[in-house]
Amino acid sequence: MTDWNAIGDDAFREEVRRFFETAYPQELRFLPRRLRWSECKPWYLTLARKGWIAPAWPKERGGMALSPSKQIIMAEETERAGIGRMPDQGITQVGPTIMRYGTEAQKQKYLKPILDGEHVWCQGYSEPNSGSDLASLQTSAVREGDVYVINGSKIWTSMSMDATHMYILVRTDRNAPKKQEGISFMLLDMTTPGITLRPIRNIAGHEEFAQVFFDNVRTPADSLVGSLNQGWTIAKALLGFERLGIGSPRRPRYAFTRLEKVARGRGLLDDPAFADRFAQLRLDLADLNSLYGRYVDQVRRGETLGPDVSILKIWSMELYQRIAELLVEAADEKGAFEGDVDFDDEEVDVLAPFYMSRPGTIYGGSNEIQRNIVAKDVLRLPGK
Amino acid sequence: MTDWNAIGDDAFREEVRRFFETAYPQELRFLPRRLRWSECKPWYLTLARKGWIAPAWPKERGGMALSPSKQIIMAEETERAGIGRMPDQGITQVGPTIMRYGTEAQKQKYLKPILDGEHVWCQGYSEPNSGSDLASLQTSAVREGDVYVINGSKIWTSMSMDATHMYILVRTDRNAPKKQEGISFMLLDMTTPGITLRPIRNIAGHEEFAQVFFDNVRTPADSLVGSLNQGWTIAKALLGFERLGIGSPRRPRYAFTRLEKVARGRGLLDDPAFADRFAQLRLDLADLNSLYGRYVDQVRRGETLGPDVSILKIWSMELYQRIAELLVEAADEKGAFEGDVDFDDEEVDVLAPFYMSRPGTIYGGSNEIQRNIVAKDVLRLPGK
Amino acid sequence: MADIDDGRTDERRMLAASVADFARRATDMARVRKWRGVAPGFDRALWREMAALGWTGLLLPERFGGMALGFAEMAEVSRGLARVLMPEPLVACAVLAARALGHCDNEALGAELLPRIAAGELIAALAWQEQAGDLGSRAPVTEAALGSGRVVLNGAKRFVAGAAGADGFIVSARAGAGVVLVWVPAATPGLSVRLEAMADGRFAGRLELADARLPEKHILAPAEIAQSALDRAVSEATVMAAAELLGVMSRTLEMTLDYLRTRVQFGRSIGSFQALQHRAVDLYVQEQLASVALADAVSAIDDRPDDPTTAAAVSRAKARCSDAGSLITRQAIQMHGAIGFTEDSDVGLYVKRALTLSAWLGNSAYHRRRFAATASADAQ
Amino acid sequence: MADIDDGRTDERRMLAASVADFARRATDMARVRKWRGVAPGFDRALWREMAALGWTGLLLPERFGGMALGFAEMAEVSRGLARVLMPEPLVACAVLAARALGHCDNEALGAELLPRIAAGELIAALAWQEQAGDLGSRAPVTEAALGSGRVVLNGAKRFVAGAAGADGFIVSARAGAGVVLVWVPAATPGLSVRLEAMADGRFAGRLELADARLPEKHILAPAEIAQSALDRAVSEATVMAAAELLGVMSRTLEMTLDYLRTRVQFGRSIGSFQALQHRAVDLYVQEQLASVALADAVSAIDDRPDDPTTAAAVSRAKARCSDAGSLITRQAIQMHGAIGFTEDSDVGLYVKRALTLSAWLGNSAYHRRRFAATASADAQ
Repeated sequence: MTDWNAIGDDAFREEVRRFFETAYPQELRFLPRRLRWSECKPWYLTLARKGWIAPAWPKERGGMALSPSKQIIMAEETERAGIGRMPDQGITQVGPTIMRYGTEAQKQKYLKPILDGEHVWCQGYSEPNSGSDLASLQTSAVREGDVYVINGSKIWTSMSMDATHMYILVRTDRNAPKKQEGISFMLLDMTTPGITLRPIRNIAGHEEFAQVFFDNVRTPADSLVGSLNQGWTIAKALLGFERLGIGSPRRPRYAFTRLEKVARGRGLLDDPAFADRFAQLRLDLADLNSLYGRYVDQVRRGETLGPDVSILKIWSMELYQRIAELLVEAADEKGAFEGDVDFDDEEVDVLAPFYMSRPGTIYGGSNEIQRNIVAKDVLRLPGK
Repeated sequence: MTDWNAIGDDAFREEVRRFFETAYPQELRFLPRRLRWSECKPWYLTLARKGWIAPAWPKERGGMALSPSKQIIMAEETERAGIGRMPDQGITQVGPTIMRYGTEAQKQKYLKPILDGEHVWCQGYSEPNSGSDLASLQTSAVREGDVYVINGSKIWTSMSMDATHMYILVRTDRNAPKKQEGISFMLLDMTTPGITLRPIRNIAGHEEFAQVFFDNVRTPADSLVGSLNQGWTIAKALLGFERLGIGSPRRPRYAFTRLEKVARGRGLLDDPAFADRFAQLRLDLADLNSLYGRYVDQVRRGETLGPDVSILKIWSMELYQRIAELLVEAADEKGAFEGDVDFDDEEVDVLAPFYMSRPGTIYGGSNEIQRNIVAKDVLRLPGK
Repeated sequence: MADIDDGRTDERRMLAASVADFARRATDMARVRKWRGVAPGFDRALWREMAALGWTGLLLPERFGGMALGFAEMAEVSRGLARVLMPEPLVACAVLAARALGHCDNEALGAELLPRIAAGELIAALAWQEQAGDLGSRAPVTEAALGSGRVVLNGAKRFVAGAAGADGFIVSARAGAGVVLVWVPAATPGLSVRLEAMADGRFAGRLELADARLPEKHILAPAEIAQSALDRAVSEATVMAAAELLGVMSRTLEMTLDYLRTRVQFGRSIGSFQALQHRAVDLYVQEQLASVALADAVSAIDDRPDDPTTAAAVSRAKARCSDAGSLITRQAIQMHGAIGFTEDSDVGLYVKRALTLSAWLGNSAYHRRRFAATASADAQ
Repeated sequence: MADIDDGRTDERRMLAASVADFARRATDMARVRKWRGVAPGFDRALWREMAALGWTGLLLPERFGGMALGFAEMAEVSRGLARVLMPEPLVACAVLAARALGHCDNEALGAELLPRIAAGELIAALAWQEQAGDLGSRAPVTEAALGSGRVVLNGAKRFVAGAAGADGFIVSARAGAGVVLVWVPAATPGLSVRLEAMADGRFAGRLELADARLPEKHILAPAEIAQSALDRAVSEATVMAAAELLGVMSRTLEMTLDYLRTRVQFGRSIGSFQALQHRAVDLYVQEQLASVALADAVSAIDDRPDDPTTAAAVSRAKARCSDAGSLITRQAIQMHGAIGFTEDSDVGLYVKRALTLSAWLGNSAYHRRRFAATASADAQ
């Protein structure tokens, strides 16, 4: 088993880059949407066979045990090669959670199938009546003998149509003094009877989400991860890294390259009024890169991300929208055209970034919630 | 006595314009600051002698009894001629209040001296600890025999150095169930013993305000206007018209003419990037003109202004600031120069609009308060 | 939420009420969704109902079966129908095309076509644009060869609004040094029409003209008249597109305010959160500015169409309405949260309509430039 | 409010702490106010104290009595002193002028002047700008006539920072097709200096040179060297001005947050109002962006001064710091309410310092243009 950490950073980067360039399919590079499991499964298995599917996992669990700085290199090269985002919640969310909070039996049962691409995980957090106010969730799990019986509904579960399993927050104590205290974290097989899915199309017409209904879903008592009613603590620990992921410059940068294409195609860079606004966005993007780099450095040094990482999500996702909006404007009449549009031999889907930049300010804690967090936990402004 | 309303609008406008053009001193036109009483008293008396000092007052009180539409004509011509704002609170605020709520004795005592320029009034509303939250004011008036004894302090009283009298809100009942209910409206002679003034310089270095201290100031019981503890109602009635005044395009337009001068002097109108931002401000200003016109039409038709007039203040004063900020930018290095700056033979005080546009979003109810009002009383958004 | 009292006449208020009444009766979001992406994108039967109410001929002279009303009235109809996203292409046909026809000097052809437009029997579309971002009338690449009693057209036109259901097109073409307008029935050999899908589910027409031959009497107007007819019709339709944007943004703001009042999170309605309240106020400010800017533009084209200040007023209205419409609809998604991002939510339909209307007949950047070029110092 | 952990070295943190300590001991707002509008605008005795700490020679080689440190360290000093609005013209003299001198090739004059700068005995100022908005070094109107062992200067210079207390000026002038830099002691006959008052109470120098004669050995550098010395010194001082802006905005944000926490209205501290909270967060975001942009620019001029990407990094930092500094100080007035609008409030002093620093060495519009011109596609 190779000790990847023993290799120098540059040599490691070189090897990763070469592999990504040759092994990843050209037609799946730089897509503006998330990949379906059927599209990306071959690549998932390629990585798994190479032993590269879980960079952060320890070796004894089948991971690469990469140092933080080498994990960043892999992430950077993944972006650079335009590799689409796979259903990676098993690797990034569930696996680490089970390793930290799970029983030995859970580790045996769940970790290997994640590496092998047999289990695909989705997240069951949001509910129709608890969007921003996640802790108010109502989906309940009641113990009956050796099972929990789950009733309720989850919504906005991305890619749930492809998932075999769901990690889910459920209410296990309605009488807890604080609503955060009555929540548990469970693991659920999506084939359990009583689970139904209603796909939800997004504004761009893609089936991105589903609402998932639970009607007396009986799941074994060992579905519980950690202690009963400890679920909120587990969920919170996962959030910082999620925000770093959402705050990556990847999506704004991709929208910017489209903007640049359209601007060139239409000769707008010679228009100083346009060029001035274009320059401001380029500058905003460069600053985002630097801000992201600062947080990545923190991870690289092995430090924990504080609540201030929320500003990365705020800036990144609002910049994404601003770029997408100038793109629409730059296209003039073609800014209202659906699908790929021709600009001087470049095909650009003008509206895709406009649509796809919308949820970034809503999900993962809306930007309003992020501002509340920063005001309270970073700026120490009073609650009342 | 001329019946001004009998004259046609155009003829009236013609007469007003001619008079303003000949009678108002050239050197006092279009000044970026408020006039001191010593500067504008001659003009005040000129208007008074002509019988034009109180356009809205009834004839029997020495006013012109102008129809709303003719009042607007006078205001428009005042702006057009660049006539400075005089200490007009006696005419616009105190006089109408006394006519509506005062006793016959108060009318006899106070109205004529306003017309004659003998009494100059200032407003005593804000206090050091009640800025946005006006109703929390603490300056108290306690009845002792036939006088009220006033203790406390008022601040941000504009032009109080020139004032002979102050209309003041005081707390007369500390035990009222709502803080708005224990407030009274009084009239005060500024020469009463126990009143001291501390002038306050503003950010531009001008003595615009003062803090006024009241140390056992004994004022006759007939200083009270209206009923005891009815002061809040009286004060509220004065607010709508004040907001229309603050929301007038006059100040943003004046800042814009300076911006245009500097832009021409520096050849910036040939720079499309600058021209684009300049065009946006011009467009914003044109829309402000139209919005103002809509409210003026309402007044012209004799209707009362609703809480939505707050949006005029919001837009006007924030536009004023945006224009002032582009002016600073347009001047490059000269944007940091104090006082008149030379631009290709045009002298422009670049920083005056920057400084003078600051308080417009703070006084008369800060723009934050205006947004609260619109959210609640116009958009009917819930309080909690 | 009450509009500022804007001093509209009672007649206009009554017209607005009858438009609202018709909209409620004749359409709903299910019908809007049904026609999305399906040619022609609207309902010919309903079009005739609208004609019967006088709206397709609202601006036409009485001798052609019209109502001879002005843009103040047309704005009420456009705005009211836009509030419910009525898919019928009223502005494209009854304003842009009908006005272009009406401004031409071919009395015979006008007398033949305009009464049929007023009656709802004929749907015409104006085909003059060739390049994105260029609304000029002066130098089309499309060519008209004249001679032997006929005119032969060669070239291409793009972004033709209402093309999907059009029975014929008014086509601009270069003839020598000037520009002519020619009436081209949809079935003319040599004319082909492709439809390009737009965000709002409607279509932009892409016309190819390959030796399309028309009799000489199909020439609607020669050089100077053609050009000014085009410019004026485009200007008028631009103001009506702004009116549609106002309808779209007002309805979206209402929906959003309703949602803010009713959606509960953290134990209180989200409309009680100050950050959202203040943002809602800023949207309201923009809507009111759009409303006054539109009112100015409407009086300009009604009362002083030839005045040099009219172009500035038109551009000011389209710039403001495009910006405000885009902002309000985008913020509506944000304030509705995840639900606003779903295909099922009506919010998305309003967002997409605003996208199309903003881009049509010049977006805000285009009109800001045009405003700067046409506004004189006193027009401030 | 804690800064994001930015991975600074312990040495830099210690330097920052000692700067803060000196600032606390050596100055306060009363002293800042005292020097406003009063030439020279600062205290020569305190200047020598700063020299004794090594700051006036921080960037100079050890052989000239300097500390031979880099811009990472100079940024700590500039930022720390800017936090308390220290009036001494450190960046103008110890960066802009000293670096211009240092980049020149007149070793003899350098060896004479630079040790005196390091020792705090000599204050020099760079006089190269002639027009507002033009920071170029290429084509000054000021002329240098060379011959007979001397150089004669004629022309005018503006916006000379630190001119009020300067013992001499480094003046750029056209000599034939090139540019020379000449050392002009303040007492040189033919040189007159007028002071123009700036918002922050400091002065911009306006120099007139009428047949000012200097010995030939006062020529600091000929053509190519002079131009690159100028460009580089200006670039370095620009980054240090950005560092000063960061100090100004950070302190202003702290003051504002303190005020929000303590000022009570409507029975609660105003910092509990969500609209103000969210605005404060947006200011914090801008401050953090300024901080990372500055860090990039500092490493660029420290580690790769000749790299083509350095110019873009410099302009990015100055553009962001100018914009963020202006926004944060303006919003500080608004959030402080009426009190922030008084002359007595310290907020105004910070606003005015931000005004001056933003306008100095290119405002944000200037640097946005320059960034666009110099940023390559991969520099994103």
